[in-house]
Amino acid sequence: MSIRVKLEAFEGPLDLLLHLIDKNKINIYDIPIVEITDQYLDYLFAMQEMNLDIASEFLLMAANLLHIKSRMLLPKRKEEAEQEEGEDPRQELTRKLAEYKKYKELSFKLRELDEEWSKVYYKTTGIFITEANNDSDNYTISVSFNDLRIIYLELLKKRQDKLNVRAGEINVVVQRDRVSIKNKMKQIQQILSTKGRFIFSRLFVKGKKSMTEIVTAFLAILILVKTGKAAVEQKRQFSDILVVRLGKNKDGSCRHGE
Amino acid sequence: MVVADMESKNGYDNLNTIFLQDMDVKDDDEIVASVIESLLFISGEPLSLGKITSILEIDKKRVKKVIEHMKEVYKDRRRGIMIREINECYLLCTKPENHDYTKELCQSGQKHVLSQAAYETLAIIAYNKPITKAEIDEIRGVNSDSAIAKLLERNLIRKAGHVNSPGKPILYETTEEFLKCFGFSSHDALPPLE
Amino acid sequence: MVVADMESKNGYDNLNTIFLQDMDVKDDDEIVASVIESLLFISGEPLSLGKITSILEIDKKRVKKVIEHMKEVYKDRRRGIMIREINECYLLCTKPENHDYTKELCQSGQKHVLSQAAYETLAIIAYNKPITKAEIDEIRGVNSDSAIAKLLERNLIRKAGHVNSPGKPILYETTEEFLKCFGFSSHDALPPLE
Repeated sequence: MSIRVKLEAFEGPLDLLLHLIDKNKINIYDIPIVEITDQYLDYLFAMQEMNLDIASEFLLMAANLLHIKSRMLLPKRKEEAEQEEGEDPRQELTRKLAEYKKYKELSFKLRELDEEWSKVYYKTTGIFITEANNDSDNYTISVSFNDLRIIYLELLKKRQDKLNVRAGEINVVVQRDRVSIKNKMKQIQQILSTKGRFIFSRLFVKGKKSMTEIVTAFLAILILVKTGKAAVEQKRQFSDILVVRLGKNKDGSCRHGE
Repeated sequence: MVVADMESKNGYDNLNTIFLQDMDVKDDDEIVASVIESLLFISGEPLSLGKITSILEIDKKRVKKVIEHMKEVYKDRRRGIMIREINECYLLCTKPENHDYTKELCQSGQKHVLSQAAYETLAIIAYNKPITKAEIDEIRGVNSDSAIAKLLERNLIRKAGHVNSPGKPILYETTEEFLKCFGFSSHDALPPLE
Repeated sequence: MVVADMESKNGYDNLNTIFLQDMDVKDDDEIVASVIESLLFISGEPLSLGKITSILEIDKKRVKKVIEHMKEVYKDRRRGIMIREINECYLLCTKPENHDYTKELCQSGQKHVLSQAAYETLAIIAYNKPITKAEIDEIRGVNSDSAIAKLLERNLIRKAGHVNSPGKPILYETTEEFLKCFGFSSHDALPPLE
């Protein structure tokens, strides 16, 4: 069983040869080619017996080993031996093995680095800044909360009576249903003094648009129109009524709407 | 394993020296600080005290103490980030005084801009939450539909139930994202109106 | 900027004290460090030296010097993040020694382990780029098709043109993702072969 696992684990013929060299504690630059070839073939036979698919590279290497072995065993002619001085038939194999061994070791190093650096995390999301709006709606400004506070205070000044100052009292505010013509007039005038004009239907809080309130507001506007403080425009029957300011501003100037 | 046999080589950011450090959170506040910085760095969302505590497996008081200390350390002007606290949640953000530079990185796509209408609406909700759209409209004197939609989309406000009255109008309130964007640690920390 | 006008109020995380600092990058390396930390913090991608330099409007040499100093400072064990350099680009990441804790925030899911064949192929490409598949096969003594496919899929290698010879074989080279995943600051930083 263990030999099978081993066989499947070899990356290729060079890997198998390196394993044999390592196992036999052989110097890669002086490979006992006969022994190594025999052992290599034993492995291939074992693979064959186990019906493992032997990659063609393994067979090619086997042929190569046998060729080297034959060259080593054949007696050389004298002049040939002189000519080939230093050119060992194993040389090419040794070079290949050394080269492969180098990268095999580097691959272990890479595996180690991969493992270590996978412990590092990078920031992906969560920028402190909100996204931009790409809509064309109005102009855009960049503000701090203090600006928001100022924006709010300005609104507050303009529309003081409209505000429930403390959070939590909302239910009381919403359910407030007491309306008088006088209050409504005051409210409408306030809106007119800041906005210059408004659409009648916008005067009401949707949830509490009671008949009393609509009637009261309508009466208030009629009085304002009658006293020359406001004018009403309606483009078509049943369309929204536009209420427009008439008369003087605080600074004495006179204008019609905005 | 083979890896263990590899000898030290130059050229890879001295990771090995870093690995030599022994890690024990149990008795070292410095390591607790280091881990908290790591956690806050990778967490996109504000990280709750509870979550930090459960990861570190030390008690809340100690985590809080270390974070308070870290906040002080971050004040060093060499630092470009700081810890923000929002409702017992923590997150890292850039220092506002570097805005002139950071904004250049965040140009298209990430600028901090809303319409005037949206800011007005946001201010009203922040000071009057929970509040209905009708009331917002009333204060602003104009319809705030699109501003509210924008703020909801940006997660700066959220629905906070209904008023128990005809039509059941929706109530709105500001979110933690709002606190985060405007630099508050809780809703109680809003600047007083007057 | 609007922010500068903020008067002192409680509740904004002592933002005001920070604003009191005078900002002038021109003559203060501490502020340069702070801005760089801010920039690296917001940038998801590795930030190039050129980009940092153009935002700060100071010279490259000074930016590099400050970053080198920052790298040293980040080694403090109280710090949970560090600066990585990849091809003259910089980015922040968590310290690996905090992994036991950071991994709990990052559902890393399946481990993306490569095969031995893939590591061998990667090593060969890293040291011989650009290189053809035939040359890789020659060194490994075996076909490397599936290893190359896997590495391409992981974006660790990429095609780098063709050899101008019959069949126009494709050349492969390692990517920046390779540098990032394996902790190298540049291709020159690979450990020497012998």
